[in-house]
Amino acid sequence: MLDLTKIRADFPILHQQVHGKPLVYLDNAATTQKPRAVIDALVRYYERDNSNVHRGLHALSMRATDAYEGARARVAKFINAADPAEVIFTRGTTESINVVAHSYAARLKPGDVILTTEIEHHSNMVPWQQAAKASGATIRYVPFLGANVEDGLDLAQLDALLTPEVKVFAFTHISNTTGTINPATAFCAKARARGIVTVIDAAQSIGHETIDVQAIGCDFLAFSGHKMCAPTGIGALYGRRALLDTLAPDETGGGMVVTVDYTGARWKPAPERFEAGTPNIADAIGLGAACDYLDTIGRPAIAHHDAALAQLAREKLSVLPGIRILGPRNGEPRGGLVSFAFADIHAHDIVTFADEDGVALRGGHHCNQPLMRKLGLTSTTRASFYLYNTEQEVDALVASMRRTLKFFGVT
Amino acid sequence: MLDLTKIRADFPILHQQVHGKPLVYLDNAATTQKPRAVIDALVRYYERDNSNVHRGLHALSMRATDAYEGARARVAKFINAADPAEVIFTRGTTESINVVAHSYAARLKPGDVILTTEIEHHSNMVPWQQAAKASGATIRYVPFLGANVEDGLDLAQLDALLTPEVKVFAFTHISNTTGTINPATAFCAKARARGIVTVIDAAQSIGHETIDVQAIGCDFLAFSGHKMCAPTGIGALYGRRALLDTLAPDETGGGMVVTVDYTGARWKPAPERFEAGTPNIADAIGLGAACDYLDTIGRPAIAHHDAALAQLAREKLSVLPGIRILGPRNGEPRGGLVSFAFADIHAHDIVTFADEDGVALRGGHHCNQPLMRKLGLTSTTRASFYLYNTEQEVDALVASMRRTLKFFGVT
Amino acid sequence: MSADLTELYQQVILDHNKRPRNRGKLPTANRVAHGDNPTCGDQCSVYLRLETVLGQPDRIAEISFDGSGCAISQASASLMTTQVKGKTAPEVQALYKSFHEIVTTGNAPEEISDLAAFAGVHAFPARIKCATLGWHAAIEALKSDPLVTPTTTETHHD
Amino acid sequence: MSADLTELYQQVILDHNKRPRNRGKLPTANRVAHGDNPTCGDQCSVYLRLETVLGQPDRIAEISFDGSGCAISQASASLMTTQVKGKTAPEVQALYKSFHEIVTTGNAPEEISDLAAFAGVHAFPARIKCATLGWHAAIEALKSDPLVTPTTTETHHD
Ligand SMILES: Cc1ncc(COP(=O)(O)O)c(C=O)c1O
Ligand SMILES: Cc1ncc(COP(=O)(O)O)c(C=O)c1O
Repeated sequence: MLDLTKIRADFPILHQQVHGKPLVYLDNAATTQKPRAVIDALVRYYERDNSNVHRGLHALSMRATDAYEGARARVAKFINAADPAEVIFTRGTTESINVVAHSYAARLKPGDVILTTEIEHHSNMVPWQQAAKASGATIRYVPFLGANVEDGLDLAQLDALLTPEVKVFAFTHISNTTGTINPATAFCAKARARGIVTVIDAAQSIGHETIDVQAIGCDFLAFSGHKMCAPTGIGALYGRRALLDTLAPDETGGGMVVTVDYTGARWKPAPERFEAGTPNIADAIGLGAACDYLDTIGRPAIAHHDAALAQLAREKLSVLPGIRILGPRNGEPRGGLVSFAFADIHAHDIVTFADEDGVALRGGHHCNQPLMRKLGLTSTTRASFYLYNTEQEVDALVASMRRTLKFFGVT
Repeated sequence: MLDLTKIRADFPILHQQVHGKPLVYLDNAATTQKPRAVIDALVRYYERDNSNVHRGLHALSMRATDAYEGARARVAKFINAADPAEVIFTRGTTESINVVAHSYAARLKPGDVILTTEIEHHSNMVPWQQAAKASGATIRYVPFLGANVEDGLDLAQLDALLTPEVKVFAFTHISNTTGTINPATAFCAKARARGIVTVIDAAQSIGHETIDVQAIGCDFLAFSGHKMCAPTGIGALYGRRALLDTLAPDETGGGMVVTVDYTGARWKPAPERFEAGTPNIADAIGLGAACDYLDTIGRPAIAHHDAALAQLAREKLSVLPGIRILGPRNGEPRGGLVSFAFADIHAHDIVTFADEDGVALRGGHHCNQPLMRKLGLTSTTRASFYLYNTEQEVDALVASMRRTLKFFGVT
Repeated sequence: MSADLTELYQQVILDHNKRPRNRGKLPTANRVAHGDNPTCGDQCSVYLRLETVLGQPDRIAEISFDGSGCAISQASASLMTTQVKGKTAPEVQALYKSFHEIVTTGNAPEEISDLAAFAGVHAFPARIKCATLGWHAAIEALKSDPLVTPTTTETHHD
Repeated sequence: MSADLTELYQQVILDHNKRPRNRGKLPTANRVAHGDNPTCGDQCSVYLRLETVLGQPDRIAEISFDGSGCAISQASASLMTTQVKGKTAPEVQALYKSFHEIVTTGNAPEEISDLAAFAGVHAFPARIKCATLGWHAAIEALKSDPLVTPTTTETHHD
């Protein structure tokens, strides 16, 4: 059980009113709020240690380097990577996936297949479409089951789709649109048995549940700090060491080269090879502080809390007239979010009315246009929960929905 | 004239001791320190407005979007871009240059020439080498004049090198290794007359002097926030609108697409086209605050101050036994830094001794290995100045050099 | 409900949202354009039959719209069709200019009282794109060749 | 001058830096390796003549180094050459292990007092790479084929 009073006190932003109502922040799948400890880590860095890293021998530079590399080790521990060098700092999930996709674009050939799924975020779909285009490879999608994705991906199809031509299998851990949880460990086992490289989009799982890359058995894992209490502008790509050192870097420049002359350059090994230029030092340190914060609270408890609130919301929303709820059924495992649509009221009107009640929701296609189209929807409303949300906030959500339905004459 | 007492009070980090001596921070070409106003902008954002941008309709999201797009407009004004859409937020100079170089890699052909110079930072050299490799184009370098680069680039050669095959001319505004100032406006005029695209590496000028992209007449300009009082992890690529909308995006994913289906996607126009995924919202806002800060102090005064300190340092250092100083001669225009080498003492020993005196310097190849090699050096020591540095700090630098020379028996 | 919200969701808007005018494909159309709002996935297609006088495009003889979106975008497209029918392209442009003024400033000139219902949008800047989606599509349709071409109305400065 | 700094720049180090032993190319070398420290541009080449006994590599008969770098790296390479001469590859490895221990912890076992001059490095973690550059090159050279191949000693965990 989480101590919500204590946790809420850690987040300065929560204690404000919006349109005269207490803020009920239920847009956590888009980005999470930041605890005091993370904000303080940034301030401390800029007030005491700020300096460029790696190439410096003076006191500040050594402190900054230690803090930056310490953050890398901290993130490695957070996901149980075997080696800190397997953690590459990026701007976030999207950049992490682009780094892998660009590298594979350079080595895939016509005839090769990139496998992904129909429920991916644009950030784990468009980069692979581009990689396919650049290399001549083909892209295939694992379809989903059930009109509202109730049954997740079609696992029978998955087996049939994992043919010898498949070189990369990229899939989301938890869908940001449906809350569907993919069995990542099982997927990776299937792929590994066939020598297929796995890339997991962990944007929606990293902040909630314990992620152990060695137990999952993935080759790459991408995530964003801003979805796990860390600052914006920082995230990571985990890659297995043996693979990382074979990949060509995406960006080049200072800091990632061993030697340069006027004709060419030689790359350092990972992680430097993938971190051209001055890195986002302060926010990497902030990400380390976020790992500390989440592990102090305890990720199993957070995962349980977030999923329980989503369950509760799903249950309470499901009785509203004309509602269509995506993803797992009442009582079935789901990520900490619930996404729904009303027949006659558009998500944007819902979100605008909810905002008037202080309730922050997201409405739209959630960067998942193809899925929306397949579901016959243009948009949904999404409520997503995090460690500081309460059952009362679920009630505020439902009450706001009722008020809006009433205004639009839906009963 | 800058009010140094007031300015120094704005920078919390300066008021500390290192090894029992007051910190004398002269590593500003690597990264600059942050004023209270910038740190506060970050804290305020995370404590009040933090939310994801663009796709949200609730109060926090609208505030975050306004602040983020406001920062873009502020940066556009800072460099006098014609349109905020010409400012793309990146991690920094290195990423900005990679974005342009990757785009041109896709359109250059064998026979085309990329022209750059012998004094570039690795970040404005290796990406172009890679673009040449990928496209089959050739890379050429404008050579420098004088054994210590005293006379800057060989302008006669430049004219000869600007042949019809040249498609891109990428050059640094101010060298981070020699302090050489390139006549950017004249270079751009020459290139424009021949229909050549210009890319300026403004990493070392952006924080010091007034940059007006329209007056300079460049097509692209790259810079880092962390070298101009802003947070780490943010920078920008300026691009002329007419060119930007013809360039292919480097990274793809959420936020930069108009429509996506399972077969492909269509891109938004600039700037979104080049900003896949959740951007570095907080640090972009921090960059806006840094623009405000620098413009409140006044860039002409800052440029004058930094160059004057570098002049003074050059003058006082030049009498030390066995010293070799790179770049412009005593009294000639130079950027706010001075880089030097002693015959018998390696830069790393110098920097380690200076650190004992509280003086933070940089020693090494300054991401400019080919230039070092051509100069017959492996490394230099660099002192670089900014608006909070004082004449007394120049004296502390010189005194520290004298102590080190004495220790090593050089007299 | 706050005054801003009541002002945004006026009766006339709710009415057009519930009972949209001129909705559906126009079989006789000789111009069409399609608009997307990528921020929210809203879509709007506008179909026109443009009269020709002496071989030159003249007035909008018939118009319809189709698509999906929020109450604001649907009502705006519906109301737009009633307002532009019978007008020439320059007249539609002029009317859009006034409409844009209304949704961005909240001030409606007296002579175009029908569109004044959208004055409440100005307090919700993120919704301006919703209110202008149908208009953008109509203007694109007027500019389009008699051949059907898809287009986007995503612009970055309104 | 602080105690740490005096400890780092000991007399023996300054002496080796000023008057390096076994410096220059070795004309009789049958093994060579080259090390870079990309962080600072330091370079060190090590040349060996490795004796062969019954067709197997045996002891280092001759050794020299060449390159440029800070006092720590130059003195360390110089001292290294004097210490490894006459030793077999496993003996050099063992000695390097002790040396690495000394520069990372500051504790020197009594029996290798000559290398103890580098104990002061441990207070300057950023300089450990300087102190080990020559050693890395020597170990690479021992592992190398009789054919000359360039290499790098940049490793990320020392
Ligand atoms: C001239 C020059 N160009 C490019 C860079 C690279 O900037 P960043 O490391 O912020 O990407 C630097 C700074 O290191 C520089 O001085
Ligand atoms: C499942 C999923 N993948 C990828 C992303 C992209 O993350 P970011 O925008 O931080 O790069 C998101 C979040 O928007 C997401 O929910």
